[in-house]
Amino acid sequence: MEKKIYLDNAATTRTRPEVVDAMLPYFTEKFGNPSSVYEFASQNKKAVDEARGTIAKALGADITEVYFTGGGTEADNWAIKATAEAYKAKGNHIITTKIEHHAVLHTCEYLEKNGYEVTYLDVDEYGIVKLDQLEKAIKPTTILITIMFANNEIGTIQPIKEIGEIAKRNKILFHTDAVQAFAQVDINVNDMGIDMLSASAHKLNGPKGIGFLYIKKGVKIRSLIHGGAQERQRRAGTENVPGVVGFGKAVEIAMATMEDRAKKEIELRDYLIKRVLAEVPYTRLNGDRVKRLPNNANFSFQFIEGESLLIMLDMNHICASSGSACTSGSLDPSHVLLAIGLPHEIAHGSLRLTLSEDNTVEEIDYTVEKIKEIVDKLRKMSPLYEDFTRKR
Amino acid sequence: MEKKIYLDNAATTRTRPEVVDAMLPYFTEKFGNPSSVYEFASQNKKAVDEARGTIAKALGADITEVYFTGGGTEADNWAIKATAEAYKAKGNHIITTKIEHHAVLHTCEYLEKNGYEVTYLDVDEYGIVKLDQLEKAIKPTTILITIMFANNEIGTIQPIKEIGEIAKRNKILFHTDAVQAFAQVDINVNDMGIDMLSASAHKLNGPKGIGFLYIKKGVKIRSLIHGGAQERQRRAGTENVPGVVGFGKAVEIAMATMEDRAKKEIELRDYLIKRVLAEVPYTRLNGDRVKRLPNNANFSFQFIEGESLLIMLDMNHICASSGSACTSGSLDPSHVLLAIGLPHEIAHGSLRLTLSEDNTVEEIDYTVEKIKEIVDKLRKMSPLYEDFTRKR
Amino acid sequence: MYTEKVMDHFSNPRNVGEIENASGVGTVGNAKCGDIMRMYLDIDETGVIQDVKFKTFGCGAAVATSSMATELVKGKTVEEALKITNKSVMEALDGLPPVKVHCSLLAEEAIHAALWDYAEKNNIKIEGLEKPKSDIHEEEETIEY
Amino acid sequence: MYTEKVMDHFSNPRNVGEIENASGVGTVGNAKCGDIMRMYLDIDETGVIQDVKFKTFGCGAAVATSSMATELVKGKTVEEALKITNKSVMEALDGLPPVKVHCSLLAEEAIHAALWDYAEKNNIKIEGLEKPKSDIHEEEETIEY
Ligand SMILES: Cc1ncc(COP(=O)(O)O)c(C=O)c1O
Ligand SMILES: Cc1ncc(COP(=O)(O)O)c(C=O)c1O
Repeated sequence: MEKKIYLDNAATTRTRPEVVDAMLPYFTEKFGNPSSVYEFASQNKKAVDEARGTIAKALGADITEVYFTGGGTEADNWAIKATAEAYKAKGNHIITTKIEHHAVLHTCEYLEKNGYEVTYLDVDEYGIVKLDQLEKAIKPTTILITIMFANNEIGTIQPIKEIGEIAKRNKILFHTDAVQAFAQVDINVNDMGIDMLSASAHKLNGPKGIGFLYIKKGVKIRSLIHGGAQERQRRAGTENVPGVVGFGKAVEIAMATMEDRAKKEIELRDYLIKRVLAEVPYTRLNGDRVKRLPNNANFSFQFIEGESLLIMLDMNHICASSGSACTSGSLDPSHVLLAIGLPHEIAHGSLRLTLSEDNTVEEIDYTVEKIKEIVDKLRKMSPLYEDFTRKR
Repeated sequence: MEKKIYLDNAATTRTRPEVVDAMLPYFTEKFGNPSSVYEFASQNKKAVDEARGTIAKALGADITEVYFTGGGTEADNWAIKATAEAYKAKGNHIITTKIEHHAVLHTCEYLEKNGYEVTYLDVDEYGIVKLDQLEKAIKPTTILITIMFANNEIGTIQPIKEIGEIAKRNKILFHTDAVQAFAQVDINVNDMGIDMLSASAHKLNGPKGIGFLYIKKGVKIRSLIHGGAQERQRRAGTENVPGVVGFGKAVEIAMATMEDRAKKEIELRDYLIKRVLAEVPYTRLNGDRVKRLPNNANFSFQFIEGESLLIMLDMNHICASSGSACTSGSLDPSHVLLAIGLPHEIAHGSLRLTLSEDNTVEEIDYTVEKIKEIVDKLRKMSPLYEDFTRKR
Repeated sequence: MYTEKVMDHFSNPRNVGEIENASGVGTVGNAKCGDIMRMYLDIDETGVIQDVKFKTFGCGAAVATSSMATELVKGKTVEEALKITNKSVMEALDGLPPVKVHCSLLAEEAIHAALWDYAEKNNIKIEGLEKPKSDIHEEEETIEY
Repeated sequence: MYTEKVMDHFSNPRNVGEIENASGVGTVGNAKCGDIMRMYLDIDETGVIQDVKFKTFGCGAAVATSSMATELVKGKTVEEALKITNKSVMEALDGLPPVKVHCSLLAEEAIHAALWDYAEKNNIKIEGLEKPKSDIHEEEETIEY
């Protein structure tokens, strides 16, 4: 295969070689079960707790507040379902937004089928939650506010601290899906009033299949996965030691490089945005210009359809995404783009490019040229463009 | 550290170097998200489905019937909770046994708190379910029978085919926790009338943090983890590609070597059992002499306590287990040993040795010598032994 | 995901374009579903389809099925063209992924819609052709850039 | 899991054994919980503990606390021995894991039980010593091998 240009870091990231190196001994050498009593295995318990400590530090949390899961989705499911169950006596109302990841949305829909009431908050045209709407949505029966830290499609960062304050003032638990934000932007769970937070290693150059849920001390929440006494009896199942160790290493590196990385990514991202908007007509940038993830650019190209665009980019060895990865193949346009007010035909023509610090200006230049060519080609075959030019 | 003797393969196993080699490219090279449309990622989808095919073949199942999970515990939770939910209209009664792994037992207890009725079947002194009791336990409201394939502590293998027939005759779903049995003994889901089956990679020289649930075509069961459309919309979350690939490789090897391996393990196991029973007085073998996993030996040494024995073995670089790994540290004696009728004091003095094909006769000889020494030492400090000798 | 044939027709679509004063033009699908196909037919006095062009807004499968459909109708009589089903389009492409089957339906409908337009313009009735139901049934509001 | 001190006392327990015609013997704990401690005291006429031995059925912590307890009482007067608490045993061992704290309680109780036996045998009353409640409260049925 020719050299590819990977611009889909919101879907998943390359596991860093240093991370793999850190994991390797735990497969074939230090392979013991951390729950075993013998010395050979107890070193693994130590390794798991070291990773836990690294993650706790990255959040400004205590080491006892971090619980490993099988990924971001499980963490979201856990936070929402188990809170719903634990606080049933208090109420049955949950507040979330229309732009959450499906891990949150479908979990909420599941709860709706089981007697819970869910309010899906609107967002403004930039994808930001309206705080006054949030305040108004709160009822005596509200037991949970779950609002994502940063959106996976358009990169918009929510006013988490303000949401945390509203939650605290109203004595409601606040969970945030930080799968896209953790170790990318500054997070301090205490300063921000976060009671629960989900994250996933493979979004930050760690391995797939490992995530965590931060649960503030004192928050009573049930288990989602019952069984052995692992994770302080809150999440059963033999610990994924290599995964945990890899996660720890990835966080260690991501936190150490966060500032420089963000700076580099923002520069490249802004260059990309500037060129695309200037050189491709009938194009808009989705999401907020400033309150957005350092590596996210999301465009809508009028008159063309996203999948065609993606395949043609792929034929030019450029990896990109339209909606979120796990829903491509579905026929519905992105719920996030609809929520920020895009009409269907324009939502269908969207492209998400999510950078990493490894991308170069040359790659961006090449990508922009290809986008221009392809958009032009697709518009020439588009009946919508034909209608538009006729009307003019 | 000096060379260790690892005799705790029921707790977890060493990941095979070939398995790690198979996984490695999926961390740093082929790291794409299988749900992405571009070629670079779709090769990962293929890799995942190849592993799925290997596993399906090992079960005599169809490739569309295998769903990856974050481990054996998640698979058990999924099978039981989601069946309970899906068949709520039909009934609320579940049948299981007293000797299940906590992943099953605690899930059943959770359901009991939520309006379900659970029958915990007794087992005989060898740990085998009484089929007439099973038949008698069935009610019009019974929706699920969940009985483990082989026990993790005493290694007893259940009459799965007979149980499957009873389930089928009564039109009740049958789930089996095969975490200890999969790829160790012959399994054919169709011949055995199994509707759902759980397994976990790290028990068969695969990586930790990956498992699967087999779900027979046509079995309606809900999701446990909601979100993206992965695993045919039944289990959300970005696929753990390296984990899945490693699982596939581990199964491929385990199936190819099963017969030889079992033969070797049984020989070594029987040698171990024979020596221990002959050379350590007041000792019994727990579990069935014949219907047992090839690699499992479980002894009770009267008058002594298991943890002390384990620590002293550990001081001699022998890794072993008393109850199951994830409950050591708890003060209760093994529920399995109590269920086969052992009194508490004897259940407390149990030792599980689970072999692998890598163990040698020399290791077993050394271990037997050490067991003799340690049991002797501990008995000399035991007030129970003092009482016993005085009484004689 | 796609067969080689689909990829070929997607990357080098045949008969893209418009026909001035076409004998029949049909547009089916809608932006909401993400697929719009427009087919132009040039039909001579003997009822033979002399030329065909298309424009498509849609996924890879939509483009490929449109392209293949134009190849299949070209040179056919109206009656023969009518017999082209979504199955024949799919088969000619060596198959489509299950989620994309609807695209081939759209191609069939696009042919029918263009033929219907031709019949209406010429005030004739084509045996077995019904008024196509699919069409852009709602104009989406446009937004400002 | 265990401190070095615990591991030391576990692997080389001090004062294991029995004392023939001991001044006092106490047995506490029960097999159900997995811990039984028996302590033998040899106390001279002046009330000084001249010798002490123990036997323990139990986990590493149980053995280590028993051993440490014997070291702490040896040479002490009855009154001094009475002041030895589970906390002093734990401290002397540099701590115990939370799930094992109950073992140190057992050690304290074993001393008390042995002293109680001594007091009963000699028909004296030891100020501050209450009849220990813990004991083997049920004989488990034995099974055949
Ligand atoms: C915002 C957000 N939440 C949750 C998830 C789910 O994480 P995972 O796929 O690791 O389970 C993702 C990514 O897929 C995400 O972007
Ligand atoms: C019989 C049995 N079931 C379930 C499990 C749970 O598997 P895991 O720890 O991989 O979640 C185990 C092992 O821990 C087991 O032995």
